[in-house]
Amino acid sequence: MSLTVADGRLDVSSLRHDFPILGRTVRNGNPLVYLDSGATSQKPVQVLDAEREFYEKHNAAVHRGAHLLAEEATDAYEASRSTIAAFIGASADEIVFTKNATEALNLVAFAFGTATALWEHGSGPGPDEDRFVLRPGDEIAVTEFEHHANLVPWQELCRRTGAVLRVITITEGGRLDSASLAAVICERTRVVAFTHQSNVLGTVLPVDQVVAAARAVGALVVLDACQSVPHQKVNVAELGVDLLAFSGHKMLGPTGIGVLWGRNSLLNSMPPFLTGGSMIETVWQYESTFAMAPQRFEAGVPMAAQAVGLAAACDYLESVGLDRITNHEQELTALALAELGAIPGLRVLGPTDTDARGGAVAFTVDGIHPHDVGQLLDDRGIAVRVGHHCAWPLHRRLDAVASTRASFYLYNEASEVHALADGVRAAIKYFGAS
Amino acid sequence: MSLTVADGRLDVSSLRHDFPILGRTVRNGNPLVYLDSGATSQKPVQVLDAEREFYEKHNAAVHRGAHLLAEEATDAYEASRSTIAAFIGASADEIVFTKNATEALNLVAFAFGTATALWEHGSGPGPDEDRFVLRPGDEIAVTEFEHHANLVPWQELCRRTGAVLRVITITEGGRLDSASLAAVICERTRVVAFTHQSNVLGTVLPVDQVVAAARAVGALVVLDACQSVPHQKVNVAELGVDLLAFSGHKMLGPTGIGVLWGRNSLLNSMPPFLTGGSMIETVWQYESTFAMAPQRFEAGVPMAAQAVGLAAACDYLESVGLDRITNHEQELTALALAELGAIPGLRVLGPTDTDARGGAVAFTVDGIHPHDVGQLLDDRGIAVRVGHHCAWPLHRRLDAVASTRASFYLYNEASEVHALADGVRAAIKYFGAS
Amino acid sequence: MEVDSLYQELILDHYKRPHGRGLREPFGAEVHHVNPTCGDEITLRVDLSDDDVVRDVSYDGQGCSISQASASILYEQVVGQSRKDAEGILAAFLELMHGRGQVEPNEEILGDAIAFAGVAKYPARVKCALLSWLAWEDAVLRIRAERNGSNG
Amino acid sequence: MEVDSLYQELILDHYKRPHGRGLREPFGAEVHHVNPTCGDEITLRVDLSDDDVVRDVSYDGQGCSISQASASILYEQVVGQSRKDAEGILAAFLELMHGRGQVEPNEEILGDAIAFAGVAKYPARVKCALLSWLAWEDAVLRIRAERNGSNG
Ligand SMILES: Cc1ncc(COP(=O)(O)O)c(C=O)c1O
Ligand SMILES: Cc1ncc(COP(=O)(O)O)c(C=O)c1O
Ligand code: FES
Ligand code: FES
Repeated sequence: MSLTVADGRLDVSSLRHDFPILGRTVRNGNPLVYLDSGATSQKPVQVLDAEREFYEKHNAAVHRGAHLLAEEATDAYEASRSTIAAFIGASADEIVFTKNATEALNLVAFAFGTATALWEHGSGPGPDEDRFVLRPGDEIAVTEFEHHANLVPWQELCRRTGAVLRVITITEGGRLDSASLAAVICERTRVVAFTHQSNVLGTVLPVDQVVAAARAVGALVVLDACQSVPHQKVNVAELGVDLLAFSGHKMLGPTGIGVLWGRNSLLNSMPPFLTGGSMIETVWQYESTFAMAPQRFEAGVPMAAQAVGLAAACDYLESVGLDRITNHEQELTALALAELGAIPGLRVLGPTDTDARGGAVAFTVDGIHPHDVGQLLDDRGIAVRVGHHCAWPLHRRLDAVASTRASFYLYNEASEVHALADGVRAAIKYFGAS
Repeated sequence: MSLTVADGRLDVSSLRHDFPILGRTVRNGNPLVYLDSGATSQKPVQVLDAEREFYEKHNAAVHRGAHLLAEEATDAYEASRSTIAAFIGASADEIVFTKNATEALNLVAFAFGTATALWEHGSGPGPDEDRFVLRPGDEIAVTEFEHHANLVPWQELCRRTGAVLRVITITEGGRLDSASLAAVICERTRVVAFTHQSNVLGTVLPVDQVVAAARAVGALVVLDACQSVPHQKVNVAELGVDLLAFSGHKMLGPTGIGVLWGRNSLLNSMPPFLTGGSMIETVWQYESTFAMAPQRFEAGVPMAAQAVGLAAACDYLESVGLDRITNHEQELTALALAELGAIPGLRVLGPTDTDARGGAVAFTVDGIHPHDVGQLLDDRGIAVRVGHHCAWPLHRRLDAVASTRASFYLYNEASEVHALADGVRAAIKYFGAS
Repeated sequence: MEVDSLYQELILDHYKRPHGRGLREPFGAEVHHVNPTCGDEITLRVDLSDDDVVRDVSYDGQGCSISQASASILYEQVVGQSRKDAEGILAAFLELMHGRGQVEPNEEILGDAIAFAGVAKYPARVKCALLSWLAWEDAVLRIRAERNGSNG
Repeated sequence: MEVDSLYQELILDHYKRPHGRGLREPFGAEVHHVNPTCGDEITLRVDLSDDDVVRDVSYDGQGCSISQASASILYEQVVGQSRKDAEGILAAFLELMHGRGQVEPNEEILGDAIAFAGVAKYPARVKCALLSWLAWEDAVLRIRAERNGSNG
């Protein structure tokens, strides 16, 4: 594959051929302009082929059979784990497959819930698990940026255990408020769960700052990396967080697979979540013991084909080059910020420069509801997301009921940003606003 | 498709062409004889094509967008739900998609865990959820047949809540023991969780008898239908159970999808399990309210492509005809019971006739470990499962550490049963046993 | 543009100049409904006379053009009607909205609400059109439940 | 048959006539290991002299031909060796087993255990071959931990 042009930049028009859906026309025969990769990405044929080859040649229940197909399927599944691990600078035994990032984050919240329930009922937990027991007065900290997937599980955990939820606020400019960070994190803080990159504002959070604050009080650090892993080189060894979650479908992979990363020793100190086949060590009629991580967290027949597809997605991203992708997205983002920012009555939410900022550009337009803006764009074949993007409290904080969001990926082109800006101007005209 | 021959029976040799993997050769150039469908089934091209078409034409995040692709993806996902619902005689709002049956069963166990924790912490649950609160002395009943997926979640629930696990035993012949059923189910029983068809013995359990006993004491009935839905016509309206779980990958569908069925009103009375995007009604910074079922249980971007694939699998099974499949499997099972039963030193576990018995035939051979039997079969291209098949307590009950299991599906042929029996005889000769 | 079938002239008019907007007294019940996918909300009051005539529907809230116009047309169509007739309009409106563009709208029953026929072809907007109507249904149910409660 | 590379003559011999089987006294530690995928178990005792010589390895349990033969060969190879040398054999055996058939076995170190070279090509059987060896490693660790504990 040669996916770059002479000056080392992405050869977008070539790589677009790998994505059959991008050749589609949509409403009114318009070519598809897909600016909704923040919700889910499109898939290259390489990923679809890898999945299909698994099904047509090697399909069997992994970790459950001794025949040749079962061996091959298990090998394919575990090799995928290694590939995905390497993609984020981890080792294979630190990678747990889940159905999406949401399950991965819930897994962590439930580890606390389970350890606490076992403690309350005197039926455990083991000494290792003590770290996950929440006692009266214990606190959990999140930020105002959070996607519902990294907020509601903690709200619910608090309801189930009596722990207290604390919220680190953001500044007017859409950055993490350091003063609030300092004020919220305290000796009672047991977990700090936050997003690496806001799926609404694009803001990249200062991970080291949060990690330092959490470390100082011995709190566990959980990072929602859904919007970072697909778009920039993420290396878990450098980040310094304890646990990290992301989804396959946002990074060219199939639907139905997500990842939880954690150091193996930490994962092994967590009580199991879903229980059943393949995650056990011994099962007796009335009690069981459990396998080591990652198997401990992978109950039942897993999404093997999807793991193979996600590994193919990692290979694809590597072959294109993560740095190139990041640069390319930055260019598009800068262009979008400039073009959209120049439209009267349009307000970009969050940072308006590309400093520590990814390629999600959410905005509101005076006098026109985001959904109506999105509808007019859709009519021109431009797919954006409208609504609160699963970050409702953040929108309230920004005094916006909802917003229109464009988000970029490796296959987007500058012409698509122009089309977006044209569409927004046309919408303003259509509704006779401003 | 014409998948039957003149006398209304399956045209197996034709339909095998739909399964590319069955054309494969394995060890020593032997054609694959796949007798491990009890672990996971193979996939017809119709299923693979449906998934691929979704990705290549309609892929978008479902229930999250307003653009055309998002509409199409949502339509495809919800149409799949309707197809799968109809397949088991249910309506669409009774179908929750999970990653596998194991998650579906855990979802139910966690509904009890969560309701109980909320009750203990005075933070709910609502009046509807009271049915799911476990109080001291409450009991949960399972049977000795259970797969770990329908046993360990209940063991763990008991550890977390203090509820007591009770076990309904089986008879020497591998049937449910009615006397034990009567003895175990009592006023304290809150849940009866049992398997429709044993994945080891093939035994089909008397659902109405268990339902009657459970109804008499007001216990909730949870059916593990993993081994029935793929192989016989299952109609939830006729079964009379409250909740039912099965997996897509065992019924020609993709990996990474399972189903929980429950009446909509019952599902709505259960507290949520995984929380996050798309399962909410309103989200505030410190608390949230939740959507109605099935959305309430589908947090995060779902396995949309897999739902489309599973619907295609249902269509395929319908087009072949469930009754024909059941009959075909019964013929193979009868043949296997006869051929294997005639081998000296071979002991078939469970019922030895095809009465209320599906197509899983597990056996032991005197003096040869099941894994060694399986290895010799594998060497001839015959894929069977060896071990405890995630039913370890059942194996202990049968005084077998492990067993070798052959399991049949629509694409298996009588010649493959002969090959199996030949292979077992050869293994006996190889190891010089008996 | 295809989208013109969605944004009928009449819808845009009602959106820009909504009828009956604002919360008024008296009322039998007030409800608050939210559209979870976009976050839009409506507060809606219904005043039902003792002989079951819809005397007033007053509302406030935020939302897209479709939801705002829909509330305005709801007001137009049901105020002054008997509850029975208003429920007939609701039923016809629901059928139209869930018809995916396949249902022939009945202008006699629906009046101006037939302008929403095009919305049915945009599944993501159906919820917008229904927000106020379902709030109205809920409010009426509550009034009747309360009456039955105090009767029984 | 391909499978003959797995079931070497020597393995079948040890399987049919295991050496050193049965639990014996004295012993420094007894461990119980289980193979979760098949349910097979081994109970294994190690007797380590004060000057770190493996005086005895005794065991009991159930399992497949590979696991039984492997325990028998473990007994043959390590009894009478210094702990250090025995650990060297274990290391070489682990390397061989995890080598997927790509590692050249060192007969000088492994002795009869090289018969297991073919097992490495059957990933599902590697656990069988390792069951007794990992039990042995665990038992030795426990003995040493106990000694250190009573020393310190
Ligand atoms: C009877 C039974 N229950 C539950 C399961 C678990 O299904 P899954 O592994 O797809 O979650 C299986 C299959 O593994 C089964 O056979
Ligand atoms: C920041 C962030 N966190 C979490 C999620 C949840 O991911 P998923 O829906 O794949 O579970 C998303 C995407 O929806 C996201 O953007
Ligand atoms: S977008 Fe919220 S009601 Fe229309
Ligand atoms: S099959 Fe159990 S140890 Fe080999």
